[in-house]
Amino acid sequence: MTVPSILPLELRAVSFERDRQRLLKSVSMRVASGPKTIIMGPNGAGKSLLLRLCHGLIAPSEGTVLWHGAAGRDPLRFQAMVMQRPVMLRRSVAANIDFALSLRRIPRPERRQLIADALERTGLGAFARVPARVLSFGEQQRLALARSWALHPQVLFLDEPTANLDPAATHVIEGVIEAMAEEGTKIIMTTHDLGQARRLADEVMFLHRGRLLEHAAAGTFFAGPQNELASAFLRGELLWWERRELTPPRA
Amino acid sequence: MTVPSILPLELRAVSFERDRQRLLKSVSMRVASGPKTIIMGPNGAGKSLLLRLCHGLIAPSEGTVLWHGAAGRDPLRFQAMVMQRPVMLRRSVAANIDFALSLRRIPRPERRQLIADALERTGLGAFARVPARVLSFGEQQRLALARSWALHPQVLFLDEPTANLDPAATHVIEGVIEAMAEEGTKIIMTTHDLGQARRLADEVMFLHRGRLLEHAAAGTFFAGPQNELASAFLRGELLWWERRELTPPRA
Amino acid sequence: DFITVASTTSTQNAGLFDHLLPLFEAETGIEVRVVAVGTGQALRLARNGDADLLLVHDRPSEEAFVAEGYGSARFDLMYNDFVVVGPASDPAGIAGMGDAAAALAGIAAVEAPFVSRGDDSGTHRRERARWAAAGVDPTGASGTWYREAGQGMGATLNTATMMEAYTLADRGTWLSMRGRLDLRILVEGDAQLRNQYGVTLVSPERHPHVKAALARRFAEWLISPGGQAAIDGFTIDGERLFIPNAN
Amino acid sequence: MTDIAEAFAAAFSLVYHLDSDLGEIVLLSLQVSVGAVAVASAVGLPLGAAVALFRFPGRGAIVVILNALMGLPPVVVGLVVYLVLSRAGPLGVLGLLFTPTAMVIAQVLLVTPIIAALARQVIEDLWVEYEEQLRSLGATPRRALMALLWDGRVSLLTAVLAGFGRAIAEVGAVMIVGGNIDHVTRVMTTAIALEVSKGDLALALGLGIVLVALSIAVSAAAALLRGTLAQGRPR
Amino acid sequence: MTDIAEAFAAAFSLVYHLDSDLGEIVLLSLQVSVGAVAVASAVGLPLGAAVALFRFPGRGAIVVILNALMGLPPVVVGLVVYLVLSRAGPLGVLGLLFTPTAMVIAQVLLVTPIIAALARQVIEDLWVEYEEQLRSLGATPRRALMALLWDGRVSLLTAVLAGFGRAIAEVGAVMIVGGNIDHVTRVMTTAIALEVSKGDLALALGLGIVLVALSIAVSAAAALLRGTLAQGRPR
Ligand SMILES: Nc1ncnc2c1ncn2[C@@H]1O[C@H](COP(=O)(O)OP(=O)(O)OP(=O)(O)O)[C@@H](O)[C@H]1O
Ligand SMILES: Nc1ncnc2c1ncn2[C@@H]1O[C@H](COP(=O)(O)OP(=O)(O)OP(=O)(O)O)[C@@H](O)[C@H]1O
Ligand SMILES: [Mg+2]
Ligand SMILES: [Mg+2]
Repeated sequence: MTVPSILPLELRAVSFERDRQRLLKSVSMRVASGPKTIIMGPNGAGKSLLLRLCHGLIAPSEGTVLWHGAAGRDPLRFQAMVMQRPVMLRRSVAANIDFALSLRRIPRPERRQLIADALERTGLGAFARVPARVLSFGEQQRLALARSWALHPQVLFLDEPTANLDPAATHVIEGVIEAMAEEGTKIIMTTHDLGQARRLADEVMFLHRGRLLEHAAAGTFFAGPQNELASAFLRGELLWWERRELTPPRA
Repeated sequence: MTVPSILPLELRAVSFERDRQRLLKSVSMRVASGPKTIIMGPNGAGKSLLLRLCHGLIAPSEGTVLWHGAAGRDPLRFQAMVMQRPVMLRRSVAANIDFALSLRRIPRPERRQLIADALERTGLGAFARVPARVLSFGEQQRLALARSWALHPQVLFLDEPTANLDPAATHVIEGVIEAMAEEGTKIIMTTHDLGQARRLADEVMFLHRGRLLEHAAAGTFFAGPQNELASAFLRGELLWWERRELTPPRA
Repeated sequence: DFITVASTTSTQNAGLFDHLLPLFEAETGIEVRVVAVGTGQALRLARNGDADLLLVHDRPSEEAFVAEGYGSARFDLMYNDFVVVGPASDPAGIAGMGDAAAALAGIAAVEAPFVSRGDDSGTHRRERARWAAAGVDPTGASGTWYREAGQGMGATLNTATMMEAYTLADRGTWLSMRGRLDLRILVEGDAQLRNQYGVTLVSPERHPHVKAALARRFAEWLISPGGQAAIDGFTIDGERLFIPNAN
Repeated sequence: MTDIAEAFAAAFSLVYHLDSDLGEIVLLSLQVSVGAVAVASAVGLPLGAAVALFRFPGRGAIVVILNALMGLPPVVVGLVVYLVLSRAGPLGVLGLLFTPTAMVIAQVLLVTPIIAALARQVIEDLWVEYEEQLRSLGATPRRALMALLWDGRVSLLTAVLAGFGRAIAEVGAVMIVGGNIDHVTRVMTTAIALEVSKGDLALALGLGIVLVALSIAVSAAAALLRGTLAQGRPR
Repeated sequence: MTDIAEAFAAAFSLVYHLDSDLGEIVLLSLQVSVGAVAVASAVGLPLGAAVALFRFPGRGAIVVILNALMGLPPVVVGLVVYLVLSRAGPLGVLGLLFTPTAMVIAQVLLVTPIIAALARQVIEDLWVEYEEQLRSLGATPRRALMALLWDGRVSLLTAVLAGFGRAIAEVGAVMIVGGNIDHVTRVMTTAIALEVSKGDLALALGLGIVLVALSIAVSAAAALLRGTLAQGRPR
């Protein structure tokens, strides 16, 4: 890669508030190029908020988000994100990717090939002319990944990108993610699929109620997290239930 | 249950077309009370379409959907559905459930207790006053289940209800589903989580490219499906990829 | 080539221009564009230099217009008269009276409904003058029996029909509308009700762009024997609307 | 441009000396327009929502006509109401002509299609998202309609404001059916038209400035209401 | 009600005998209103979208004012344009007064706020859904704006139709700046007003019926366009 990387990314004591509620609480972290970072945590922990904050879609209420390698460039231009609920423009599948590419000023002739490649990689080749909004949700999620893939970003944020995918598609998309990582794209991803986390993670961040409780190498983390809540999470225990006794896990 | 059941449900050679494409192709099936029915199949197979068709949200282009026990009653009144992307009304979490209950003419005093119970069961007790649309997607999915649970339907359709849930929540929600089934609610559900299918299914339907290829008892199906594509699916093979050779599964 | 004439609505509504303009245009090839508005607005247009010629019926303000240097000349053109019209029931009993002021006083005495133009038009000014002559100030009763419509003559006549009220109308509009009105003429022939129309040339000294020469040709045509004959020949249902009186 | 300076001076002095005449006219303007918009909303919002929701033969034609009726000419509406309310007309016995009630009736006819057509679009957009969920919950058409009107309340407010804008600015219809009678049916717009025909442009413009200020006040009140309504919507 | 029967007879005979006068008036009405709406859309749609997209101090006030300007009184707009275009005014030398161009200018001023205010609401609703996705893709404000205008095209068409409705039905402004000059600036609405002031209500109503028919034709054309535009939207 000839373009210098915008990484490392650093968050310094970042908090995020809405309606007088602290949804992210003084999160500090640093991620560098290379290892695939997986963010885990229960529903409502703040994973999506954290990704959106890193990606620059929302601004922290306190603290700072730093891209150390940006060197005056707009860091957003070197990132892409697959949202938990991707938004499809009211256009065809191909036009959705074309729009994204045109925003990065990729010349029209080049785009055609990129679009075809991206659709092929995600198994959507047959859908190029279909309006994106009639796709099944699994297909939409794959289209969102195809759109991000075509941009060849330095950093790719993925918010539960395989939540609606069938097992085989999940497998292939994991392959695409691995391949992108090998080509130098930094992966920062959330997932609820523990198996997937084990397969993909090089390092893990564990989030709970807006706090970053652990940030460790994958091996260390899965072997046995330092944090008690994290290990409870790995054991499949309920961390967010209000009154545990009312809803016991089945015997 | 004093009210007679609307089941069994029968589909006779049902097809569904859009834009001159046959998306469901002559599906015939019969499901009775009791066993939990799990529908499986790759992305874009038509699972969501099939559920919406059974539930009466879309009308078949050909064939008929019959509720044999309906006996002149409106079958929709005895069903509920958790959609793949649940729609949250622009109101508070509690008001979302309250609205659903009011539609079933449940008197206001009874509703309060039902709402509290439903929120408790799905771990949303603390969110009653929060606008439903700011919930995390996992929380929204749980709210949709809570809303359906509060209606105590005879038949409950679930479209990948745990796709966005953390492992522990998935576990609890599976418990809620089991409990409902035990109380007499017929469960018809799609999932991409093979483990979940094995845990919950009493009978399995396998859908591929709009065709119902297999409908069997869970034991039989997981032991080894009759249909070749179904067994390929269980082995995690790609069924929908266009040109297999371009995207080989990772070694 | 064209000129713009600012005129009152009464002349246009009566259809006078539809009768005159084709004749003039055939003779001279000059197109005449008529902007028909209230008298006050017509004067205002001319004052701003937005019209080349003024054709209205309020002599004092026309003369003031010339005196202030906005107009270069004014000519008498034609006249008709105002009439007091009202419902057949005639609650004030004014039918056949020859003195408009006395008739108004009679109306005020029984507080019979009266609709006024209320728009400061030539007609309205004449009405006010007759009230003054009658020694009555009806504006104190505005909103009760005295109703200021603030509209054109046609609308005011319609309003009077609906309210079974009296009003002062110019004969041209009355003639062109009477078939649709449930009113009749009760007072006419008062010398004080004469309604004189004049043409005024807008001065090119104030507004150099004004098409003074063309406008003068139209004015001269209007007051020429040919133009006067054309005005004389304009009738509705056989009745003459305007009596030419250029000198 | 001295006229425009004069106009602002006139507007200022009108408001400063706030005479009871101006107050009366302003009040009547508000009464008539707010009344008409209230009635038009009560009819137009459910009507627009119903057209958005229901599929029936001829629906396309109804949408076309609703959209076209946004361009109903005030003078024509005024005339029709005039003919109906006139002595010779079918409702002449009610004696409503040249009363504020007649003005409200005319404006209701003008404004209802605007509110209905805009509401149809808003509700139709929302219905794309809500349809299956509401049907799944077993909402009757009536309940679905109410839920959509409530959930679309913020956008619908803009539709209502568009209707109010038409009503408060409109002169053709109220002139014909109201008659612009001083102290009885004179409103801001008919007063402005009168001053124009008198040639008193500065006073006309001054009244116009007061009228625009009035519209801004109403719109600001709606913004406050919007703030309250928006509770329960994200962001 | 004989008047109304007469009116339909008049409308029918007007159309049946379609004389060149009526044709001329209809054509000019369309030219002026379509021209004005075209300009107003070119300005109002991006303007509304920009207000929807950008957060800046005073934005709330701009929204309030845009909504209020939907109620801009035509007579006042006509006056202001008159004062500017009058020989005594700053642009008097252009000699535009009492021309169709002047009418278009006045209508643009009237219609632009309507289209902008309605477009703001449409785009704002869409922006809630699109904002993060478009920003994530790195859309510049200009590109985001264009994408929103394109994706909101079906709803925006209704906003444009609302503007057209105002333009085609409007009489106050075009009367003042056009002067209702026969064969030059006479349009449907001013012709109707003239017949009303002459007291020929049946002919006025007949013209009104023709005008409404014209609006329906335009609205139907828009519906066809909508059908084409809707391609690529779900359903
Ligand atoms: N705009 C907002 N206003 C108020 N609360 C919010 C807002 N956005 C998010 N929240 C709350 O913040 C919490 C974290 O949300 P977030 O979407 O980041 O969760 P998550 O970790 O991604 O959960 P999931 O696994 O369900 O996707 C949730 O409880 C949610 O209700
Ligand atoms: N309105 C429509 N018009 C055209 N095609 C449609 C429409 N709705 C659905 N489809 C197509 O029908 C197919 C089946 O869709 P469906 O949503 O039922 O898939 P699914 O089995 O639920 O997939 P997933 O696992 O991704 O949720 C998809 O390929 C989709 O593109
Ligand atoms: Mg999330
Ligand atoms: Mg699906």
